[in-house]
Amino acid sequence: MNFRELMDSKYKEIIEHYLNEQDEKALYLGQKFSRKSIEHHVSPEEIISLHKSVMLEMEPNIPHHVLHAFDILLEVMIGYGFAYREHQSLRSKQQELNNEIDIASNMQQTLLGTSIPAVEGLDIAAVSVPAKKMNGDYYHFVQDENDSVSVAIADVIGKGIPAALCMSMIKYAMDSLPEYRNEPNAVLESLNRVVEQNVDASMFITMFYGVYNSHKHLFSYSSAGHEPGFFYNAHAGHFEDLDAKGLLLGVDKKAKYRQYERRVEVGDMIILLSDGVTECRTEEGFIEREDLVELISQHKHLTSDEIVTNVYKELEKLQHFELRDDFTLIIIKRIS
Amino acid sequence: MNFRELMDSKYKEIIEHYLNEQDEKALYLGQKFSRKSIEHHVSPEEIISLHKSVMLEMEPNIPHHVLHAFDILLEVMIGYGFAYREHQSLRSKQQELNNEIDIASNMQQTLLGTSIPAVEGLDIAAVSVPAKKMNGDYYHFVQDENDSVSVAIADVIGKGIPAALCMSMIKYAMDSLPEYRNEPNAVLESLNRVVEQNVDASMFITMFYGVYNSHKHLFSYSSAGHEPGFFYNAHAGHFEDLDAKGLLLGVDKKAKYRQYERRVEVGDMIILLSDGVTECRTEEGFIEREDLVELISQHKHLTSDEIVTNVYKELEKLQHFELRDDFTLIIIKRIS
Amino acid sequence: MDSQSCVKITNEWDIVAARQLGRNVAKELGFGTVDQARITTAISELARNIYLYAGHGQICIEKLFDGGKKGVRIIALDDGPGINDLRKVMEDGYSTSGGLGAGLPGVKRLMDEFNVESVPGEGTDIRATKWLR
Amino acid sequence: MDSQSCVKITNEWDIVAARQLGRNVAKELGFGTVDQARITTAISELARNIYLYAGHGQICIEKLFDGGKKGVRIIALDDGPGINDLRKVMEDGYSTSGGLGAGLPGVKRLMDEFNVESVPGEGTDIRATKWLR
Ligand SMILES: [Mn+2]
Ligand SMILES: [Mn+2]
Ligand SMILES: [Mn+2]
Ligand SMILES: [Mn+2]
Repeated sequence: MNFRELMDSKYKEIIEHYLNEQDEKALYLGQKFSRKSIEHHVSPEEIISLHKSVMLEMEPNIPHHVLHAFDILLEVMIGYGFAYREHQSLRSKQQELNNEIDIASNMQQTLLGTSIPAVEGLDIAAVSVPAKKMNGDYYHFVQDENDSVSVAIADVIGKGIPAALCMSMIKYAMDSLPEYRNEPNAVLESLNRVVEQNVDASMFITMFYGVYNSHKHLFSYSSAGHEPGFFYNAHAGHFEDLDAKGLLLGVDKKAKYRQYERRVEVGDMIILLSDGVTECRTEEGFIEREDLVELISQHKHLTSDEIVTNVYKELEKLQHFELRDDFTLIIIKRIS
Repeated sequence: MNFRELMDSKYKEIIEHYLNEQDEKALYLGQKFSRKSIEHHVSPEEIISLHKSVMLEMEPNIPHHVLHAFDILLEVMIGYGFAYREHQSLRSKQQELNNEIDIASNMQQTLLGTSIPAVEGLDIAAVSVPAKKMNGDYYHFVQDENDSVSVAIADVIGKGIPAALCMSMIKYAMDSLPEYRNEPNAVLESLNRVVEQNVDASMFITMFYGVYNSHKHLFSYSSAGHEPGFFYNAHAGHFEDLDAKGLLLGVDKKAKYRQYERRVEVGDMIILLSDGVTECRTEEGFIEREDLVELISQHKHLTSDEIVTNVYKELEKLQHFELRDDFTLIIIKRIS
Repeated sequence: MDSQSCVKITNEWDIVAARQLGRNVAKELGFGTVDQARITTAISELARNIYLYAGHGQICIEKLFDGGKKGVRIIALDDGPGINDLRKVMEDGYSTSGGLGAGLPGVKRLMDEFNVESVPGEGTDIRATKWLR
Repeated sequence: MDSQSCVKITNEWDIVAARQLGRNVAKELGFGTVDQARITTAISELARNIYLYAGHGQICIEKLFDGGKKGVRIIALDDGPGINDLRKVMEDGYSTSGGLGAGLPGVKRLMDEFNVESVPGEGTDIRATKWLR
């Protein structure tokens, strides 16, 4: 026999048990009954009707005022039943949408996938975690035949599905400009034109593009309004901002970008990030860039992979596992 | 004073009114109360508690069995309160997601946007409506300097966000192969390679690609497993299938496509569509291709724009405004 | 043999009259109290929509006898502004208020059959049926 | 001065004991019947999680006195398998059962403060507080 047929007698039993013993066990059985009735899509107005009929059965002399008043309670509960049915429908819709987004985010990972270059003398690692399921941050490595490593990190202003859609565009645009991959300013200028032309005027993208020449150990880079990275100077033992000026992509199709250079010694680190790392909000307010430097510094003796993982885990916990923005952190460490 | 402070006395009033008159008006007031209490996020267990206290006040001699039994009702209703609170949270999440999808679908429209070519002697129209918010169908026109019109119509197997993401890729891929735009088979072969390489193995795309030479009035076309279009032969006064054989995009990277040709006379029509048009399910089962031909035929004296609009409206209504698949219909009519 | 009676909706208290009519018919046909309340709520929602958005219209209640089956049909008619985007209106969570105002999808879920036709500028015709089980 | 008592959870009836303990404390602190029932439900959910997923653990109930404020804190401890993806577990609609089983997000909404720490393979520590208003 199914629950719906049994529920009347079951409910009556629980009530009788409770009236005899007035103990916690009966209330617990009430909670279990509730779980079951929800599982079987019994709506709250049915519960009221059930309660009324059990009362009438157990107490035939129930004052008729008390009995009739249940009609009003039932009427009020119908409204809750409305909400309750909508809840069930929203829940299945939500699950459908979640499935879709899961598939899309897998696709995105396939489309945007990049592998960490293995270059003699460099220890490279990256972590990129979306705040929602789709990532509006993007990073990409390309290793050329001369062991130059180019690295791009970008952030769409905005999150979720629209940002992800926008990022796919950047990826295709990048795929189709291999000629001047080694000139950061030219890359940004070209991408800027694509974004300006193709993307909704309300969408902007920040991007940092750098090329590491692993023979000369020279890092050249340009930035389109992107969160500045850090440079760890091992000899001096301190962190510096990796400042670079430049307009966001998509604002002005004629934007020009300046190119910067930096020599990298053994033990030095290049740290690239998205603003989701620095704008991590905790109960005590935002994380400051200094706090982040402090956090990285605590782990700087570890491998790049361990550093990015540890920093991510600690910041995730500080935010109670609710990222407010996509989070991307890249470390390039010269080890020999 | 706010609702929460007033609700006790308000509820008591409604109950008293009902007990005196037992009329429908009191029940209606109960419903209005319910609406208000939901608006103010009063949860169902609070309603039970309120009811119990009003009963006790109005009927101090209420049998204690009846009074205590409310404890069980309250316990059961807590479970419904759980669902009710989740409902409120899901609702706002759903709204957020809907907003995101709205933005993304606008972006998609900007990205995939195409304009109908204005060519002497041709009357061209298209309608494309997504089943959900994001369109997994795609169509595109390009008019070249010699007044050749190329037309693409494609359908991702799948709907919603992942399909839309996939379609954006097709669009970028098409943008980067302008050289052989006039050779349908070469276009499909090239796109097939891109899809095979970039897209998840579980995603397939059907595509029809045609080029209308408006000097010779010759229509050449190839198909990658796409729903066959129709050709209306004005002289013979009948519709024929625009058959073309070819493998779906993304299955086999070496797939070859055959190219077909067709002369177009004044009054003839080329009708291209996605399977969302023919697989439109009504209460009496699926629409057959003959039914569709019949429907188009009824309107064939109208402009292309009127035909596609009327056909869409009638099929939409037949399906009670719930499209089960993305719907795309294109008509190219030679008018002189 | 089906019979039908109607209530004109022009002010809020006509909603009560429509509810009363519907409840009487439902009771007469043998619907239980919970279903009576659900049918009445559906009528209330439809009448309220007329009162709020169309200004005036009518609610008709029809008794249905189909072979051995008995049922009640609510017909809500108005010549108000009509509904522009039916697909959107039938979406869950579209209406902004949380509960009863959830509107047509909610009414649809309370009943067994539901049909809406609407012509912008001409009016709306909604029919909802519940069968006695 | 805060005081704390605990109940070991190893079988289903221990859930009842934990509920009873929590209800007594809530009543003693002056919580109304609705809040008593909510606190008890939260305890029930947490105890049930321990019973179902960790096998055994304990529920402690703490009375809180913070300046003029009074409150109750539920502490659920186990050394079970832990929770792998906390972000996912805290998502609405993640749990498959419809209602009470809705799990941690539901408990969080019933209480004023909520914190969960979990180490996969080592166990879970959940703390939830409700203040008397
Ligand atoms: Mn972003
Ligand atoms: Mn960001
Ligand atoms: Mn499709
Ligand atoms: Mn299709």
